[in-house]
Parts: sequence; C-alpha cells; structure tokens
Amino acid sequence: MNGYSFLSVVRQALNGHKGWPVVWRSPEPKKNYDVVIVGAGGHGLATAYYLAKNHFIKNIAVLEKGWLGGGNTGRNTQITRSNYFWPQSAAFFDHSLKLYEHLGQELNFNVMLSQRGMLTLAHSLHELEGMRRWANAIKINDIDAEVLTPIEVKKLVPLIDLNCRFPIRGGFIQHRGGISRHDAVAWGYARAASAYGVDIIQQCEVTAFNISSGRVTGVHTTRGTIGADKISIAVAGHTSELARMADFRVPVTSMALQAMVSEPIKPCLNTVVMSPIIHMYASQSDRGELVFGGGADLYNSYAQRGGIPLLQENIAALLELFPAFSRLRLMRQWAGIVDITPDTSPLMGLTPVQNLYISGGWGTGGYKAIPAGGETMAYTIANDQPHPLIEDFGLERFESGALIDEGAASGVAH
Amino acid sequence: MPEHPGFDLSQINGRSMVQLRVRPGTADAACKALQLPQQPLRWWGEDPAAYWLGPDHWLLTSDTKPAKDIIRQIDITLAGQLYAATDMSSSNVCFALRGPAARRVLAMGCGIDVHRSAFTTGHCTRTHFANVLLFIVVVEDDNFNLYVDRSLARYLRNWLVNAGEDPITRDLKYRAAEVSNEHDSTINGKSNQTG
Amino acid sequence: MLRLSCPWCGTRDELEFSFGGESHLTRPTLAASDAIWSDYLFNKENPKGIHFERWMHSYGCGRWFNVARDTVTHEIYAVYKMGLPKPDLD
Amino acid sequence: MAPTQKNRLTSGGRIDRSKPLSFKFNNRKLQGYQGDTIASALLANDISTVNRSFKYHRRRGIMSAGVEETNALLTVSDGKGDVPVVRTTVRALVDDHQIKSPSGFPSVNFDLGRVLDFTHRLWTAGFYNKVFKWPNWHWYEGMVRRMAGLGNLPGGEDGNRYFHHNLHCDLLIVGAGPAGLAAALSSVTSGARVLLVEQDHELGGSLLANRALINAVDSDLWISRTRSALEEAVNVTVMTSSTVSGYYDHNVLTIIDRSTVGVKRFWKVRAKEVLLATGAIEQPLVFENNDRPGIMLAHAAMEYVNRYAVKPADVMVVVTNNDSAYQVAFTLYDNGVRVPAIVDARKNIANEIVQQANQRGIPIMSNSVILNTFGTSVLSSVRVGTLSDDGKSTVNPTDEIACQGLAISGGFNPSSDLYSQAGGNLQYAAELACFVPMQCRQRVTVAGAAQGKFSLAEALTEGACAGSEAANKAGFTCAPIDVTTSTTSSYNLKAVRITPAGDSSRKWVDFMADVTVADIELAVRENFVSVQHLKRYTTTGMSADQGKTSNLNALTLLAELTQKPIGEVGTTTFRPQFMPVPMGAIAGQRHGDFYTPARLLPAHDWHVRHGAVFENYGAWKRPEYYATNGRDRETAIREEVLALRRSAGLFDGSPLGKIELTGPDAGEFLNRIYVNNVLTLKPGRIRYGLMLSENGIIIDDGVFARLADDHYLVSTTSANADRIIAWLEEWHQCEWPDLEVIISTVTSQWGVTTIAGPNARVLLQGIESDIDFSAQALPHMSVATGTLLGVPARVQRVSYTGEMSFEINVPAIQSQRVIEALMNLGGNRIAPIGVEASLLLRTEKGYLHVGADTDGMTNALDVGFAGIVAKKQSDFVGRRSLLRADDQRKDRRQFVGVEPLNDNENLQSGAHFVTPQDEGRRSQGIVTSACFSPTLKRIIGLGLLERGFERKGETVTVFDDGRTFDVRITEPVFYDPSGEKMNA
Ligand SMILES: Cc1cc2nc3c(=O)[nH]c(=O)nc-3n(C[C@H](O)[C@H](O)[C@H](O)COP(=O)(O)OP(=O)(O)OC[C@H]3O[C@@H](n4cnc5c(N)ncnc54)[C@H](O)[C@@H]3O)c2cc1C
Ligand SMILES: NC(=O)c1ccc[n+]([C@@H]2O[C@H](COP(=O)([O-])OP(=O)(O)OC[C@H]3O[C@@H](n4cnc5c(N)ncnc54)[C@H](O)[C@@H]3O)[C@@H](O)[C@H]2O)c1
Ligand SMILES: Cc1cc2nc3c(=O)[nH]c(=O)nc-3n(C[C@H](O)[C@H](O)[C@H](O)COP(=O)(O)O)c2cc1C
Ligand SMILES: [Zn+2]
Repeated sequence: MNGYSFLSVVRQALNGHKGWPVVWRSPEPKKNYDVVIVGAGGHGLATAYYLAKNHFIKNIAVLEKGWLGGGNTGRNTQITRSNYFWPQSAAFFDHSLKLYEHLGQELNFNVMLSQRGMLTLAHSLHELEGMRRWANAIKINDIDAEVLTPIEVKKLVPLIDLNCRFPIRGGFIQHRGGISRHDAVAWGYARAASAYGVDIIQQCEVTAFNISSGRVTGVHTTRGTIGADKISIAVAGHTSELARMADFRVPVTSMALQAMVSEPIKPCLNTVVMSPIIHMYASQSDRGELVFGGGADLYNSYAQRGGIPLLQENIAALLELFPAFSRLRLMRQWAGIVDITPDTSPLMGLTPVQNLYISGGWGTGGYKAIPAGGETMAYTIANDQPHPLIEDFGLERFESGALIDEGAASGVAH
Repeated sequence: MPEHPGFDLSQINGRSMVQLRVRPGTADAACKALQLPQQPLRWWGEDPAAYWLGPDHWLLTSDTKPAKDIIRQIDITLAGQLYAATDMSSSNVCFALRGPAARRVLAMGCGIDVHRSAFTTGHCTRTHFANVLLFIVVVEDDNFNLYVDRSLARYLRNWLVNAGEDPITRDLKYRAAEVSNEHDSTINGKSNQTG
Repeated sequence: MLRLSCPWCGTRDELEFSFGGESHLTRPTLAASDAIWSDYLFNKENPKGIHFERWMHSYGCGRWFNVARDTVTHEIYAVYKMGLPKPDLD
Repeated sequence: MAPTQKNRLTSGGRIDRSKPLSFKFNNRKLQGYQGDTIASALLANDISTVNRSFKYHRRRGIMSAGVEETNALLTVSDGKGDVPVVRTTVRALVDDHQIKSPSGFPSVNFDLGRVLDFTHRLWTAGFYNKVFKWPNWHWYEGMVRRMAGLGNLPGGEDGNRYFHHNLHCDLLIVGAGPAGLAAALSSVTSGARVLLVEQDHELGGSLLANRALINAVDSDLWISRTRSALEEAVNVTVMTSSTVSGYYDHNVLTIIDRSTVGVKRFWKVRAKEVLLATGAIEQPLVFENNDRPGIMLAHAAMEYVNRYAVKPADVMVVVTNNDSAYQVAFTLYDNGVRVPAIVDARKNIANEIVQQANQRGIPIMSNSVILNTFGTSVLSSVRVGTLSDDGKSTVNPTDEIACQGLAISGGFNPSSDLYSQAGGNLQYAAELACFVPMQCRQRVTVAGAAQGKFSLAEALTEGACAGSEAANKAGFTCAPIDVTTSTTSSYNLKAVRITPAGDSSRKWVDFMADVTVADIELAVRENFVSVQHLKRYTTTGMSADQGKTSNLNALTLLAELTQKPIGEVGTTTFRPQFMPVPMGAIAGQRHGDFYTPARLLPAHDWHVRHGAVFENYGAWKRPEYYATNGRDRETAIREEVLALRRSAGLFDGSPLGKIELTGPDAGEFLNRIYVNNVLTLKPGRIRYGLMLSENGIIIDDGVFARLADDHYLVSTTSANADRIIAWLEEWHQCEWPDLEVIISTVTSQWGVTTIAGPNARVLLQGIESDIDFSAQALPHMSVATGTLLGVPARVQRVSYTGEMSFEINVPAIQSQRVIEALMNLGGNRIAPIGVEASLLLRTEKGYLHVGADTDGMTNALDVGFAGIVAKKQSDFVGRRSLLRADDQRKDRRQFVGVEPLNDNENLQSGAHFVTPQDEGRRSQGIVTSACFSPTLKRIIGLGLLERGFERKGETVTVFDDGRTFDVRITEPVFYDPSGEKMNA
C-alpha cells in the first residue's frame, strides 16, 4: 500500500499528483472465493479487512449492489461514542471506539476522528436521575462519563437555550465521544482491504443464494454466479431481503432515518449534542455545516428519502434548543434505510444456514460499531463461532427472550 | 382575544356534550332511532345537534338541555342495545371562530382541505391541528366551532391568537382558503428574497 | 409526506394516523413453541415492495384499517377494512 | 460626494431611478435604485471583487443574476444583525443595507489567505485523508474548522416571524416564465383551483432578461396583461417571492414564501397535478482561470443590461458553444458595451446570426475556445485558441484580447431538481448536452425550458398545452390558449464546455466548493469513478448552490475521463431543498410554548394561586411542589409529605388516564389485557393490575374498578394514558372484534382530587355529599358513585401513599370548586401535595412507579407477580413471553427495597448495585428510587437487583459516581407494612 503522508503529498504535488495509485482496485469477479461478503458498507469492508489481516484469508470478495459506502455508512451523522448501558454493549462499543482512536494510523487514512465530546441532555430531574443511572453503568464498564449541571452544559455549548420549553436540568458527557468522517471510514477500509488483495466488486447485486443441504455455497449476482465457502451478509436496511433469499426470517424492520445539513458557517457548536426528550441530535462538521437528525419515520420503508413531518419535527427541535440557528438555512435533507431490531441491539453471528453469517440490525447506530463489528465478524467467520464480544448478539436471543434493550435503558441510539 | 379584523374567537360555555358509541354493526339502527348522521363527517339537528365522529361514534350537543337529559333520551331510545352514552361536557372546550380569515387560520393548523368547496356548512371533522386533536364543525360558511380537550384549551387559544399575527390573516380582501395575491403589491420589490 | 385514505374520512396527512405494523398476523396460543412465538412476536415480513399493514386514524375517526403500500415508492395500492382478507392486487 | 453608479445605463431597465437607495459595501458608501438587487447595485458601482473563494481564497466576482449564484453570497445586515450566505443576485436592495464580504483577511481585496492559492497544489481533493493523522486529527481540527464555513452564524435577534400554512389545489404550476404563464392562462377557464408559484418577485421568468414580441405585443406588456388576467380569475392564485423548495411523496410540495417583509411562510401544498415550468440554468465553460471577477454567465450579463440597466463591463468578450449567446452579445453591443469578439466553439454558425454580428461589426472567432484569462484584481484580457480537428487539444493561441468582462455560455441545463425529488427519471439528451425529464411515478408534467424546450415559441405553446392537459387530468376541462411569438430563437449547441488545454488545477468546475478539473482528474485516477464517489471525494455540488452550475460539467468530465457515455455516468441525487430555506421558517410557529402543547390541569389557576411550582410531567404542567411562604423545594416536599401523613393532603390527579368499558364482554376483554384475574372482581370493587406488552414487559400499572356488571373503569398512569387507550382500541378492533365491548375515554371529563391521610375521612364527611365515606360502606379498594357539592361524583378508595385515601372524580369543570371547598373545610388540617411529595410518599410505601422502578426489560415476574400469574388460568397479553427461559431466569433483576447501612450515605436514584471489586466489578442492578424519608427520618430506596427476592437482608455494595458503600436489601415496603393505615 502506497503510504499517505505529508511528505508523499508534497512529492506528488510537485509532479501534479500524477503518481497516486487507485485507492482500491475494481477487479472483475472471480469464479470462487473463500469468503464472500455481501454489502460494501463500513461493516462489510471492515470485515473483509480484518479477515485478511487477522485471519490471513486472502481470497475474499465484497459484493456491492451500488457504490461502496453508499448505504448508511455514507449517509449517517457520524456520531462515534461508547456510552452504552448494558455491559455487553459497552464492551463491544468501547472496543470499537478504541479501534477508532487509532484507525487513521492503522489504515494510513485519516478518518478524522474528532473526540469533541458527546453531550446528552436531561430536561427534568427525573431524567437526570435516569442519566445518573446511565452514567454509572458506563463508569462501571470502565468508560468515561461525567454528569453535568446546567451551567456546565451552557459553558460547553454557549448557544443552547437552557430555558426552552423543556428546560435543561443537566446532562452527561462522554468526553471520548465525538464524530469522525463517514466516507473516510468506508474508503479507508476499502483501500486497506484492497491492498490485502480483497476484491471489492461494485454494481454487483446479490439476487439469490446457492444452498445445498443446509449449507451455503455461493451467490447469484447481477454479474453472474460466484462460489464461496463462506458468506456473510452485511446489508443494513436490506437484511430482511437477504435473509428471505436464504429462507430464514430476521427480527428487523426497515425504516427511513433522516438527516440534514445546514449551509456551512464558521464554528459555533463544538460538542455533539443529543436530547432524548427534544428528540434530536446535532454536531457541526469540519466543513461548517450543522449535521443533525432525530427519530426515524415510524413505518416500514425502503425509500431512501426524507419526508416533511420529520423535517419539521427535527428542525423545530433543533431550534428549540438553539434559537440562534433560526436564520441559518437548511441545505439538504436525505435518508438512509435502517434495520431496527426489537431491542435496538445488533444481530451478529451465525444463521440457521451453515457457513452463512450475518451482521445487521445496526439500526440507527451502527456507524460507530464498524471497526469492532468488522473485527468480531471476521473472527466469527474464520472460526465458525461467535467472537466472545458478540456472543449475546445472536439471533437466538429472540427465542430465549434474552434481549439487550439499549433503547429501553438509554432512550436514543445513534 | 384582542380585536382582529380577520376573525373573532370566543369560548362557548355551558354547552352540553354527550358522546355516544354503539356496538359496531348497529349504527344503522341507532342512526334511525336517534336521527344521527350516518354519512361520515356530517352533522345536523338542532337540539341536540348530532355530529359524526366515527362509524359508530357521535357527539351530541345542546345549549339548552343538560347532558343527563340527552343521555336519558338515548337510554330510552336504545334500551336493550349495547351502547355507551357518556357526558363529555367537561371534557372539551368549545370555541367559536368566525370571520373572513377563519378558514385561512384553520389552514395554518391542519392539513385538511378547508376550502369552501370542500368543507362547508354541515361538515365536521376531527383532525391533527397544531399538534392537538381538534374537532372542527362548520356551523355555516365562515363560522366554525372548535372542540378541544379541556387541558389544551389555553394552548389552542394562544395558538390561534398567535396565528392571527401573520399579516395574511389581517388582509380582508383575502379570499377564503386561497392565497391572496393582493399582498404582493404591498411589498417593495424583492426586499425579502431568500432571506 | 404520505397521504392515506381512511375508509371513512377520506384522504388525510400522515400526521393524522398511527402506524400499526404488519397486518394479517395470527396470534399463536399459549401452547405455541418458543420458535413459533418469537417468530410471531419479532419476525416480520418487512418486504421491499408491497406491505400489508395497518394504520389507525387516530386524529380522526379512531378506526384501524388495512393498507397495501409499496415500501419503495410509497404508493398505496389498496385500503380496506380491518378483518377483510388481503386483496388481490393484480 | 454622490456615488457614481459608473456602470448604470441612462435609460431602460425595471429600476426606479426616482427612488435612489444608499447602502454600504465593506464600509464603502454606495448608491443603487429601487428595483435593484444587491448584486446589480454592486455591478452598477463597478465593484468587481465581492468575495474570496472557499478554499484557495481567490478573488471572485458576481457570476450570475439568479439563484444559481456561486460567488456573491455575502453577509448582509439589515439593522437586526448580520446574516451570512445571502444570495445577493436575488436579494432586493433596500435602503441602508450593509453588505460585507464574509471572507478575506484583512480585507477582501488584500487577503493573506491567498497563500493557500500559491500553494494550491498541496490542497487537492482528498488531501485531508492523506495527512494529519499524527498524533491525531483533533490536533489539527481547530485550525481547519476555522477556515471553513461561508460566514458567521447570524448575529443579533431574529426579527422575522415564521408561519406555517397549508393549501390544497388541483393544479400547482411552478415557475412563471412564459411556459408557466401560458399554462396558467390556459387553466383559467377550467374552474380548477390553480396555484402559480414564482420565486422572483415579478412574473415573467426569462422574459424579464429578454425582449420579445408575444401575441404581437411587447413581452413586458404581455406579462402585465397576463398578470391582470390571472389576478382577476377567482380560481387562480399567484404567489410571488415564493420558492417551491421540496417535492415529496404523494404530490405534497413545500414553498418558502418571502412575499411579506419580516415574515417567512412555509407552505405545504397538496396538489392533484403539478406542472413544472421551472426553466433552465445556463452552464459555465471551463478553461484556465475561468473564475476571475468579470467573468459572468452570458444570460446574466443580458439580464443586468435589460432588467437592471447595468453594463457588467465596458468591454466584454462573449464566449459560447450555442446560438443563444449571440442575443446577449447584441444586447451588450446595443447598450454601449464594446464586444471585441464572440468566441464560438462551433465551426458552422448560422448565416443570419453571422450577418447580425457583422452588421454590428462584432468579429466571430469560430471553432475557438478561451485558453486563459489574465488580470490582477479584475479581468484584463483573455487568450483564445482554436480547437484541433479531433477537438482534443487547442492550436493557434491568439494574443491577449483586452476586456474587462467575459460572458460565458455553455448552454442550458433544465432545472430538474423538483422533478427528480419527485422520483422522476432524467435522461441525457445528447443533442442538447443536458439532462431532461423522462418519466415520473407522481402526477407531474414538465413544460418549457425545464423540459429542454429552449425556444420561447415552444415554451409558450407547450406551456399552454401542458396547462390545459394538467387541468384536464385533474378532472377539469379547458383548452390551451392561443399564444404565439414572432421572436425566433435557435440553439444549435455543440457539446464543448471544457477547453482541452491549460493547467487543470486552475480550471474551475465548482466555484463555490473550489473544485478544479485537477481534483476530478485526481479522483478518477484514484478510482473514485462513481459519480457519487466523485461528488463526495471532491465535494463537487455539495456547497450551498448544490451544483446548479457545476454538476453537469463535473459529469461531463467524469464521462470523458472514464470514456463512458454521460448518460451511463448518471447524476447525483437531487434532494430538497431546491434553495436553502431558513430553518426558522421550517419550524414555523413551533417554538417555545408552541413547540409542544402543554396540558393544564382543570384547576390550573387554583394551583397557580397557591404557589405551585410547575414542572413538565410528560405533556402536563403539574405542581412539582407548592412554594408556600417562599419555602424551597426540599422543604416544601418534606412538609407536604409530613402534612399528609399527619393529617391530610390534597393531590390533583386529574391527568390519570380514565377509560370506561361497557358491554357484556368488558370483563373478558380486560381479562385478556391484564396480568390479573379480572373476572373475579365484584361490582363496586377495585383491583390493582399490570399490563404487559406481548414481550412480557410491564407497560403500565393502575387500578381497574367494576362499576357495574358490564361496566368497568380503568385508570392508567398519567404518562401512558394516550398510549393505553390506543393499545386497548387496537386489541379490540384488530384482534378481538367479536368481543362485545365499547371503549370510551373519559380522561378529561373527570377532574381527580385525591384526599389522603388519617384525617381524610373526617374531612370528607364534612362536605355535602350523598356518598357514605365510612370504612364499612367504602372500604379500601372500593368505589362509590353519587353526588358531591351537588355534582356527579365517583369516589374510589385507592391509595398511592399508603394512607387512607379517597380519589374524588367530579366533572372537570367542577374540579376547582371541589378543591376550594375541601381546602376551606380542611383549613390547616389539609395541605396541597405536589407530584414530588406524592412520588416520595409512594416510595415510602414501596409502590412501583412504572418507568422509574421498571425499565424496558422488566417483566411481571420481576415485580413479584409470579403468584398472580400462576393462579390465572387463561391467556393474557404477554403471558406467552413469560414462559421463555430468559423470563424465568432465577438471576433476573427483581424489585427490592434498599437502605444504606450507614445513615450518612447519600443513596441516590441512579446508583448501581455492584459485585465486589475482587470478583471484577459488575452491575447487578440499579437503585431506581431513593430519598430521605421525612416520615422514617432515614434514607430509603427501591431498586432492581439480580436475584433480589431471595436476597432480603443481604448487604450489597452500591456504586455511585466513583464512590462505593454498602446497603441492606429489604422488602420494598417501608411504611405501614401491614396496611393498617391504608385500610383504616
Ligand atoms: C441518517 C442516519 C444517521 C445515522 N447516524 C448514526 C450515527 O450518528 N452514529 C452511528 O453510529 N450510526 C448512525 N447511523 C447508523 C449507521 O449509519 C449504520 O448502522 C451503519 O452505517 C451500517 O453499516 P453497514 O455497513 O452495516 O451498512 P451500509 O453502509 O448500509 O452498507 C450495506 C451495503 O449493502 C449493500 N447491499 C444491500 N443489498 C445488497 C445486495 N442484495 N447485494 C449487494 N449489496 C447489497 C448496500 O448497497 C450497502 O452499500 C445512522 C444512519 C442513518 C441512516
Ligand atoms: N435561447 C435559449 O437557448 C434559451 C435557453 C433556455 C431558456 N430560454 C428561454 O427561457 C424561456 C423558457 O421559458 P420557461 O417558462 O420554460 O422558463 P423560464 O426560465 O422563463 O421560467 C422559469 C421560472 O421558474 C421559476 N422557478 C424555477 N424554479 C422555481 C422554484 N423552485 N420555485 C418557484 N419558482 C421557480 C424561475 O424563477 C423562472 O421565473 C423561453 O423564453 C426561452 O427562450 C432560452
Ligand atoms: C455527515 C454528512 C455531511 C454532509 N454534508 C453535506 C454537505 O456539506 N453538502 C451536501 O450537499 N451534502 C452533504 N451531505 C449529504 C450528501 O450530499 C448526501 O445527501 C447523503 O450522503 C445521502 O446521499 P444521497 O443524497 O446521494 O442519497 C452530508 C452527508 C453526511 C452524512
Ligand atoms: Zn377516519
């Protein structure tokens, strides 16, 4: 892999940047692979990368129906945090955050992790008690969290209106939380995986599985049939569709989750702010736009576009907290199709079909999970056995009832 | 409410309101017996007036009879059948909204078509209005009754008064649910483009 | 913004309705196995295409009814009362 | 000294020379006229550099006369504060405007940031991804963030008012150019409700920049006649200064309406049919240094002359690849601008045009393109070259042609944003070298330039046809009007927009995002060959103009570089908003008190008068406590608790959900809903029950009373009232329609006043009522109906505090009267109780507070309902889930009481039970409620603890904010465990 550094940029600048190699290759699909991963989002790409790097499997393809990183990985609000309630979640997501903390260096690709703090607001004393409960859970899990008074909140976020319709009584912050650059994560993994020899095949939609005696052996795609020893599904909003192709059912609902950006302005919001009651969250990107969103459209949808009700809802919420943004203009709104599980925790591990694996149910919050999701799925695929960090996130929990309900414990999940 | 050239808002006190629900499938009989409107979104009658709320659900109101009299009448008429007649006189507050801008103000709060051609005397509907459930009755032309949950009455009143601060509602030349085009000429040039 | 047609009240904005998820599910009895029960509880069709679902006109007549809606285009193919079978859409 | 307006023409234009306006640009005092935009006034005053570019800090001048502007997005103050990113090309000038260039330090004319331009080769696309990784990005971030952004956050108070409106129409016509106007005229007779929306403050569209003869009259006259005709038509509504910003599902569109000063309206329109007559946007040409001040879209130059009476420059070269720019050249020439050359990429140019040029003595340089431009602060000259035979390079560079302006025309691209948002497909039309609408699943038609019909004649006739057709489709009848023009226009475009020579890192594709050809070449070299990757890697089209003048050129380049047809390359996705919309307008009135409705108690004013401090409890504003005699929160709560325990308290419980169920199957229905056995309840009696989700999780608790054989009254928690009502309706209507039961919600009908405490009965017995309040007649958990103070009343003996307690329901209108009567009667023996005291009282009693003591994982068994479940034979909602292995686990978190071993320990809600440190600290559950009990004079709490039921008496460690201490696990009931007081 050709190194990226300030020096190499200077060197290339001198010859008009003519010497940069492709960031990833675009090979023709081969007939057979050891592992095929369906979906070149962050999770699929990271899985391929760790399979190659940690498990020395080199004959891997990632099949993508559109363009890599064009799913939710390319349309999320970039929040990276590990302030989870249940120990299983905390362990997993904090592992992910730790990987993020060195990801730029590991991939030799700057993913622009900005640990500017992730502030969650409480609008009543009872909510603040809930946050204390949450913050303590996080601390017991050895993750940083600090409960803040309204004055401390105001200091951190001067534009906030503490006396809004639901006055702010405090909040808590995970200082290591923040944002990173979504596209860069997809591209960085794609580049690193490609350098290990992983074939990333775009414009290649999986349309069916070959399954014989309960075991998967390949896929049909819009670019022909491809054989594989092992196959992993990482298609986010399309998880149900892929499961249907393999004849099993998954507990997910696909819904449109919107996000939007304002016109870019000079820095005025230096922390990621989220309010579970005034349902919205916002941050300001390095280019200056406010990036924000709220809840999902609460009906099944595969339409990757936003609507009016939530647009108004999200903006009203944003302005309720930040009246100073009223004259700022909205530039663009879009949506991604998220796969929401009943307990809002991911679905990872084995499936009823042998050698077929799944990474899904990422819902509204799987961006932050990409490094750990990739690493643990790689392990799971390589060993045909769930990685210890994800044992509790399997499909079985819906039969046994052992749900891990983060939504119930912590309100929002992004 | 402060004087407004476009509309007038006042509270109607002392109105008896009775909610009637009957067993699904028995609506026909109930309608006949009690003279209830069977066609959705319609009201008729005087004392009591009967409003369609749902296929087996009505509101009956009167400004002269107490609720218990209305209920007694129902009890007599529907004796032996399954129904529930409940006094709701306290549950809702009723406002009268009148005036040339009344329709425009209504259209600020809800997405139903309040144009005269679509929403006229004899019509009534519940709808999502300014984030509350509102029951709107077209008493006649530009005269509406608005029924709202008692706990939300103050909010609704303030909301309507605030809506009246949009200059569009003060424009008397303005035609019902259409947009006025007169007010364009009152502005100076592009003064507010893309602000 | 969706505009749904209530069988009684006519076409109204999405805001007036509550979504109730997939329709035509059969609730298993107490004797059902864990597998059948969890399938009923959690595993939904979630199709990319026509979804048979139920909505309530909560800011209107308060009635639940069924809708056949395309989850990609959001086009509404049919609206029918609760208890009626899935319509034939061809 | 009077400002000069050096470039102002002495006659013509739609400005009012009798109304001069003064304004300041970067503190320089200048003058313009009523009718000017800020941009036209700046041009009139010969201001060339208005801004610095986003990344390289290049000088930038005004490049358009419309919404597609990429450079003149300035900071404008109208006295109320600075607003950034104002599109000065469409913003009317008003007196006293203060206009500032947002960038440039120390000034826009001398900018130290130019160093970025000198070192531009470093800052290519993807630069950030390659560097700034050590030690970490955050280290560099601050510097980078400060350089980004198109201006500062708007300053000062927002003086605007924002309002929402809704509208229905049969036909919505977007755009009032010739096509839209002809369409609207055609629909007049149909009777359809027609709405015509135009973003400009004037009707006419491109006709305002042009001159033409329509139906044998001057276009200005035609426009004003049309306007009158439309205004007279009762079925047509015209909205100007209003932009359709979004096209959503089910033909719902949004409009941002700026037609009233100081007011912004956001309209939601539900249209049966939509006709898009949105016109087309001229595309720039790409050549070396094509971003200098003085370079402007050709039709913009013409608009400045015709509409604003401003010459963009004294000497202007025109460069084009199509016929339309000749009209521009002639207009410039005819208004005194010297045109040294028309540079045309085409070899063959129609004779009549050549003749017209010859008549004016304007030389045409055919088969030629601009190679480069020169000038320091403003354009001073251009160099032209001839295209080689294969068109892939240039030859014969000329000497520099001196000029101060350059009008560029790369042809038009239909304004398809809305069509595309609606789900419409676009197709590349090779002969026009642009994308045109194809088909759409929504009810929409396109006409005029928006459909790629670039001649006025077509716009008029097709507009007229489309208007009547759309009205017909909406169910109305009318025929297209007759409208003709004698003005001919030809197009004959040659698809050359990018000069195949020059330093690609100096050839701009996206002016606003500062993207050059070199960036696109680099992206392609690095395999960002999907349009979507290209966009994101280079940021082309991602700035505030959303690529209105850059997307097409970027696609063209991409296609060229990847050797694919443009159609195959495709476009990026158009999304709302078409033009950025102030967020205040989208929120509308939803702010402050109107953000979400607050529900008030029926006796709200009474509580206000009695010192209630209100807090939000769900949607309700309820007394948190009463600041009687100025006491603080803590004191108030303590005193309220003690007052109730010692004598009596009055609590307003009106928000409690109240649902009546009537019918022979009412009991059976409830029996399927509640965990408890409902059928064994006797009339007149009350039972406490739990409701579960199908997943076995507790969703609500409360009491249900049997008023009569077939008549039940269900109380839900205040927070869940609406949810439970919907829940019951859903089960009844969808799952068990056969059950004969009628559900009626009566929550707001009844005001609830709870009188609790040892003196509750005596107090009540003093009030006028036909209800017997004695223990025999009305024991705990029973209900009586009658009258109280002459009004109907229902009294339930239920207790949330552990004291003898009467819940008095009267019609809400009477609530305040009853409260007053009881308080008067009680005198100092009764005190009003706020929500916090009430919660504390129930903590002492160990009663569950659903949502606080339970969470989304707590099932019925976890709170001690195993016995009740076991006794019940039949199914109920959630029962099957309780049979699962995990629900039966012995080590689930179970409901317990807790007290600190050491009285001084401040046990707080939110602390966790933890395993000892040496076992590896792990949470075993949570303290869900905790308080200092005024009654017991010690700290107590409730919690959910693993295996809690079998651990009563055990000592457990709790963790709170880094501290740990020990607590004892107890029964949850701390106060009056035998229930003596409650049952009294
Ligand atoms: C608006 C929004 C905001 C969000 N905000 C956050 C946030 O702040 N923080 C956070 O942590 N998470 C957030 N999320 C969630 C996060 O984006 C996702 O959980 C995450 O990106 C999922 O990654 P993925 O790789 O699993 O899926 P994706 O990135 O969606 O990748 C799946 C890929 O599979 C492809 N695919 C689908 N079907 C097929 C097929 N048949 N054949 C081949 N390929 C196929 C798709 O084209 C897609 O590229 C947000 C999501 C949205 C929509
Ligand atoms: N000579 C050429 O080659 C050439 C090329 C293009 C256009 N034209 C001229 O353009 C005219 C075409 O007429 P037309 O009516 O199709 O287009 P037009 O440009 O005259 O009118 C379009 C109108 O739509 C408005 N509009 C666009 N988007 C809007 C939105 N989202 N909300 C509100 N308003 C919006 C614009 O402000 C404009 O007034 C003809 O006169 C034609 O000669 C000529
Ligand atoms: C974090 C983030 C920031 C974005 N910033 C911008 C932006 O500055 N300008 C812009 O046009 N779009 C921006 N977008 C939106 C994208 O243009 C695009 O809408 C989104 O990736 C979804 O893709 P689609 O609209 O092509 O479906 C941003 C998206 C994300 C996720
Ligand atoms: Zn209805």
